[in-house]
Amino acid sequence: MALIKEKFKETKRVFGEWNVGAYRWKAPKGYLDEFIKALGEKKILGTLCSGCGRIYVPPREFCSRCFRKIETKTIVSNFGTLLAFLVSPPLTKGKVLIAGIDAVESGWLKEGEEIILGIVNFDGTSSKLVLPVLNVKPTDVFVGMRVRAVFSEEPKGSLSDLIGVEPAEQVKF
Amino acid sequence: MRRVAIIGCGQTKHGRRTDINQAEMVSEAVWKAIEDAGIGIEDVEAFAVGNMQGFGGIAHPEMIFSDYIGAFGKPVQRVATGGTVGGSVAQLAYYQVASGMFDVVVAVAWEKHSDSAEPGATTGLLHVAFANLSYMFKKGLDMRSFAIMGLAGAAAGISAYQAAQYMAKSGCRIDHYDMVAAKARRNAAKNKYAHLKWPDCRPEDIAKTEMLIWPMRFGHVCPASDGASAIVLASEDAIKRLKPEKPVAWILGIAAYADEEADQGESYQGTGVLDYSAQIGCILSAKKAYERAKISDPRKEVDMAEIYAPFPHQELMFSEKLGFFDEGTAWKAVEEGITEIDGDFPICPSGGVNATNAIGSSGLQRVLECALQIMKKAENHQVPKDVEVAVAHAWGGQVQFNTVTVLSDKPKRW
Amino acid sequence: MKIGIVGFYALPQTYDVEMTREESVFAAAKGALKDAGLEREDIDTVVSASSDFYDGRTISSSMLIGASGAYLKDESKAEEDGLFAVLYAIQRLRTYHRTALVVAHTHSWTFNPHKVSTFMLDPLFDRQNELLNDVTLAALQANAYMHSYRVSEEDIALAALKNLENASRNPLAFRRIVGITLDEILDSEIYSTPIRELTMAPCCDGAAAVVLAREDVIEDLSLDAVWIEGVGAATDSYIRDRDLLEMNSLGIAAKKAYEMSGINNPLDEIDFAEVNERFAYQELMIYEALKLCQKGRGKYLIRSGITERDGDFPVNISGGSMGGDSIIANGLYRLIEAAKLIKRGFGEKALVHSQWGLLAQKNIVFVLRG
Amino acid sequence: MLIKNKDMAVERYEGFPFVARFRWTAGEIYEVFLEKMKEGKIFGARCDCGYVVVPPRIICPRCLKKLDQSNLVELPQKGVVLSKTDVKFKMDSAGNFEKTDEILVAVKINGANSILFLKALEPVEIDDEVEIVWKEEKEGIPGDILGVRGVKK
Repeated sequence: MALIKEKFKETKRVFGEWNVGAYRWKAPKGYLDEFIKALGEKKILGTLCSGCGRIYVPPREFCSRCFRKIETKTIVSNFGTLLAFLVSPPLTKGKVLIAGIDAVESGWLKEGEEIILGIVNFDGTSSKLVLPVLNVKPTDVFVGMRVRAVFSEEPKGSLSDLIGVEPAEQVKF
Repeated sequence: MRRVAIIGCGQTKHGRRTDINQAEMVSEAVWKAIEDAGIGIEDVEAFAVGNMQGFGGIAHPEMIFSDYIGAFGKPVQRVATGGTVGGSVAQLAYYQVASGMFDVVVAVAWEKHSDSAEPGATTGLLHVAFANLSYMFKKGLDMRSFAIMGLAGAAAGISAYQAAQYMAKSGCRIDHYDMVAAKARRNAAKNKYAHLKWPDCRPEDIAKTEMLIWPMRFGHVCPASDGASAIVLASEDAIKRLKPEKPVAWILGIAAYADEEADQGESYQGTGVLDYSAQIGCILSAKKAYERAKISDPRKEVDMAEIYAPFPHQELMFSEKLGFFDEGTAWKAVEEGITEIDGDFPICPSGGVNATNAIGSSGLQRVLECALQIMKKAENHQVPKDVEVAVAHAWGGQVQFNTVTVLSDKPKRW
Repeated sequence: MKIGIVGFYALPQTYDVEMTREESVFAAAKGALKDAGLEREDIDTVVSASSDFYDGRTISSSMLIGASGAYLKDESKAEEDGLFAVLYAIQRLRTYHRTALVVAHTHSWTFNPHKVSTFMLDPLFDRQNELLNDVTLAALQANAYMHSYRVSEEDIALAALKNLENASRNPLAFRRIVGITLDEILDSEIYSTPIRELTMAPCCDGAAAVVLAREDVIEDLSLDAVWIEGVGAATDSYIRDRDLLEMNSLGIAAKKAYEMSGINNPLDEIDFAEVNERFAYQELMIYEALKLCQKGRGKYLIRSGITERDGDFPVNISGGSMGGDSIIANGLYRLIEAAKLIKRGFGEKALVHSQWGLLAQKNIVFVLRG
Repeated sequence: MLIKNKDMAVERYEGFPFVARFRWTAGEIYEVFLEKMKEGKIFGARCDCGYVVVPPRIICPRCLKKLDQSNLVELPQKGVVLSKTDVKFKMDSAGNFEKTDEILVAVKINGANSILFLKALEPVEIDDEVEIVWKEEKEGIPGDILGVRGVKK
């Protein structure tokens, strides 16, 4: 017996919309610009809460734990640990649709590419970032792996200047 | 603080309901609950409602169908907490009665995903991060990075990271996720209201489905269902007045602690949550709910649980945070069949959220299903063992909200 | 078991405020705690109020847990006017909790709230009519009311004038026009007859918070409190199946609040009121639904000056919604203005009202005592 | 009190272009209403308590009894203006006000209890008798009703 697909009478529909793109918002001035400028200099910027010493990356304006505003900005290590990872199957056309556009056909993702998404905690920070794990085969990736940030050689002043992480020297014993 | 019990349950058939509109769907659940409670609409003094309005594209829909559910002249209070909304609505209704403000209230929560033109729950979930994404594009996020982010999918995304982190910590294998998904499909086949039914689904059937992004298969993903769940809550003296003889499900204790958003802060700020599967909110909610319900050893004193697990790893992860299994060992219980419908500790005998997910309804449905088991009204998916204490859990927000509700067949346990 | 307001803080209402959503909510929550002389750890439960369609974010509270002080607290979020969050906080205080923080906000700059009102229409029929929104619906109700009870545009403009004059003295108000005249109001731009720019509330950015506590905590910590004597809330039918001339749910809500606080004749036993009149004509109908006067005679209450700031029953000394409508936070601005006036000894008992939904489909009424 | 320091300004940003589309399910009884509109007819539902709700629905607004297709009744094309307003501003999909000069009325169709909010195609006054004006090619959608116009006495 397979999955049972129950059908219901298809009645008429009335159409409408919600212009979500017409909304606008506000961000703390300078927070992300300084983060991106640091990426251009191959550095990672975070904010340090003077109450509990936690460092948030990307920079955060309020520490929920101390219920206070965070005043200090600090550069953190480019090295970190892989907390966990996900591996995509070899990518083919029709597999990844982004807003209706085929990500492989449009060249954003390469045919047959296996992307590893790593959950990375940079040393000394209380945050994690989800970044591609580069220059390693999926079979060689493991939880707890030491990794190092990989920056773009020609930074364009964008979030994508932090390309991902790659394996750092592992303990050999 | 007065004692409160569920005296009536009503829900619609969950599925792609292209035959009824949102007002009809919600009123069907409400009237079924009132009928099941054996009372009249005039006995109902207030309503607790909630859904994720962005999914169905209607703002405050309960205002449009206030007459469909007999709300004229009565207070209608609305809460909205993401995927947890059903659990939050049930807890609002509990507070409405326990505070002594009302004697009889109806709690209803629902979702109509098929009214959105985008597939499944994309609109609502995309819209959680839409503002952040807009900002990231403004800050030069290129399409390759955006495509990579989208690999895991809007909903599955964060849950896929969570599945990977739980696996990294507990040492379980992807086959255990297949076992939980198969159990959900099998149990759902016994539940006439459930959506995805696969009578004798085996883990191997799930293992054959396409790998979306390791460790998440297509067979692990929950459906986007249309559906509504409603329960009638009454105070102890109202129960004496209205229905002294029929079985009821007493609510012994509830709690809902919130953690910091686990993925991204506002405008792509960082957050202090290192591990999506840590779920501190669930641990605190369980501890406080058990304290209020006078339960000291959940594994011994609780008989079954309905856990909010749109994805199989979440049933394992949350059953540990709720104190039913030691940290990182829930997958062993699945192997031994402990959590089967006829096992020692049944989890999600209804098929759970993995088989049926109308996001607004799911949280309330967990409380409703526990009540059905306690009142022995779960028909084909009634668990064989005697259920005296059941725990209903709901989860949502940006992987950060948890509601825990402890129900029992007796007003108090001490 | 009585509940008291022990602290409050409201940000000045503005438009396109130079603060992020998080900064506004943080300032309101922090301010209310400071006013109460309490710290975050003294708070047992937090109930926030926001709405996904106004904030442009699904699960609009998920990224405000830190700013609202709700981190690792037993909390929830009401998705309607902040006074409904206060009602929910009271229900929580009468069950498990001893102290509660309620914080509400809306930044109208994010998206035109009048457009959000069209999302509340029945999508199968009413939403297909591009002329229908909260302003044009109010215009239809105003014309029906004026026609049935021979109320003139001037009667309505006088109600707006009273509130606009009061607003010009209120540092927290958004629209403060010093020396506003009746003619200025009667000549202001028409949105939909008879609704004009100066006879409808201007949407604005706002954030406000209150701290509530049980009477035993108030005594133990000897806190200064404004007491909540009674509360009533009710819902009306949807706009298509309603009598346009009646504010049914307000009448029912007021009756409940009066019964709970032992009030038989509101005009005599209550000293002043803060009401949410989204449209100036509604203030007249609100008087009638609150049983301050007979049906259709609201205009006489206005013309007699009884509800002026120096009258026997001042209404909206703060300027009310004519001074600014911060949507979800509107109710808390009304509550806080009333609490401030009581603490200044302006009056012993106050009535606070707010509304929600098309044509004030939902109403909530509080009775406060010093 | 926490005063925001003056230099702490904010950065404003807009949403990238995305319009969420919806296709609300009509349900069986409303589907009949739409099909009858295609034939230029207005249908309501009459409850045993006497309340006639339009458009028709499954619960009576007054006595909350269940209604179904057996309660459907065709309504006359005429009604009375309960209220009217000259609309000077409406809004586009993004919520920007745009000037207009149209008339909106609240109409009670003869024999019905519910109010319908429709456009008036010519100036009318409260208590005037009006009649429905239909589009030429009707598609079974609410837009088939162009509005109302005064009934010549």
